[in-house]
Amino acid sequence: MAVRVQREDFDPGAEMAALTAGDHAVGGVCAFVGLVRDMAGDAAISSMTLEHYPGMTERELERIEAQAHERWPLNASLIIHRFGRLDPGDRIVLVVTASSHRQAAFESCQFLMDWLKTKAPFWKLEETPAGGQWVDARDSDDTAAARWIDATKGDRGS
Amino acid sequence: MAVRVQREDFDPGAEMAALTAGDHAVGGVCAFVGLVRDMAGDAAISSMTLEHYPGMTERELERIEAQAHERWPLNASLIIHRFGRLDPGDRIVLVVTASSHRQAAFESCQFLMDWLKTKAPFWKLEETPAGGQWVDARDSDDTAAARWIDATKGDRGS
Amino acid sequence: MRILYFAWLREKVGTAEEAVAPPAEVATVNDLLGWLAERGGGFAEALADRSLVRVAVNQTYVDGDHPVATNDEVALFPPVTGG
Amino acid sequence: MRILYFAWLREKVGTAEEAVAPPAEVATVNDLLGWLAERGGGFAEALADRSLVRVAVNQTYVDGDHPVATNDEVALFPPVTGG
Repeated sequence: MAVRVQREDFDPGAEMAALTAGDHAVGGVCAFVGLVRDMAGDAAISSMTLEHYPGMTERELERIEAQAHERWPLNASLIIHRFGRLDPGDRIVLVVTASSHRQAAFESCQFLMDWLKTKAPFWKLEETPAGGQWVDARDSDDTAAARWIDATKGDRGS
Repeated sequence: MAVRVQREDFDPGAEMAALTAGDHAVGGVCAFVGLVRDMAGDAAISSMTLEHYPGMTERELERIEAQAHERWPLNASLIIHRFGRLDPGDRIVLVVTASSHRQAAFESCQFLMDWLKTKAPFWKLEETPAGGQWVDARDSDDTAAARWIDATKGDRGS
Repeated sequence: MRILYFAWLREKVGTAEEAVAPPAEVATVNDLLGWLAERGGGFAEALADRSLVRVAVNQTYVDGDHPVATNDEVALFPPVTGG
Repeated sequence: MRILYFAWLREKVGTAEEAVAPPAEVATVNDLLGWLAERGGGFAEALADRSLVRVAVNQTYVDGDHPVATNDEVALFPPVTGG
């Protein structure tokens, strides 16, 4: 388990390889990379600035990560989230999960992204032609996160 | 869309970056890497040999990939599957999907892995202390693939 | 008590952080938000719609009826939008 | 007609590929499997449990009642185990 909140970019391939190096019980690694898009609805985005709450942000990510390990049989996991100014195409977030079972890797990675979107203290300010706009939280993210509340424990069978 | 069936290893990070380079409409990239495990049930695995059906294997992977693009709004996708002799810890398969929507990226990546496991002509021969053992197809893989048959179209909402 | 403001809440109130000493009757998060809003101006505006204000006390999410104490770090921020 | 064998089917029949010229009454995949099994030995053993035999004609999965023709490439293999 590891959480990193940083201004610097990261290398998804190197992180994935390092996470499972030497552990030959791992059968599947799932990774998700979030990127800065150049459009938000109809507005062109020239850049984005990510603000966070140093201290609490790391704590929340660690808490969410621990929940994923309780829920799925994971060999390893990693969350990296950047802050500061980012341009379209830049990497924002990396979540990696490793398990002997592929469904556990997929589901826990999706769980981590869904919860991160609704619980981790980050706020996006998008630069548009109309000026800086704070991104509104989306109902669809709440819905995506909520489905894990009632869902039965992760499928450990495959 | 791209499919590669090859003996050589691949670099997941480089493939993920190349797949979305210059496309700033992509908001999320999901990747799955399958690795050779050193145990199968109670048996230690010293190596594995993957056999395939040159021609048909590529066709089946392309067919499955085209289905994913019909079903989810994908900007790009990639399937790489190795054949030949592999050792524990070696990479076997890479599936990458890129979309403006993270659920589409997650679901289509999982769909591709599930269908690949049940439809793509590959066969695994595991070297164990008891000799070479052809791996049996698993009911859990059929179950995982079958859920996509009845499922409604991919969630395009997030 | 230390108060932190993030994102547009910070912009509206015009400060990222301040030390406050509310009167003894400010016992809960809701009391504190009401007391801060009474300052008017950017504070009243930032806290007008409580449904848009998330609160953490000592870096943990809490509800409006959570108690606040002298040495607490209280953070006020909008719904999060990371990932 | 070209027949390809994969994985343990290949090992049991002892060949990866062969050219065959079945009689005219061999019209379907099931007919062909029956005709091959009549050779006995490894062929009979490999094809004994049809539930374990997948068939592709010209690189497309087919069922047992699919027709087979002189120029077809017919592949016989066990359930797949990639990924």
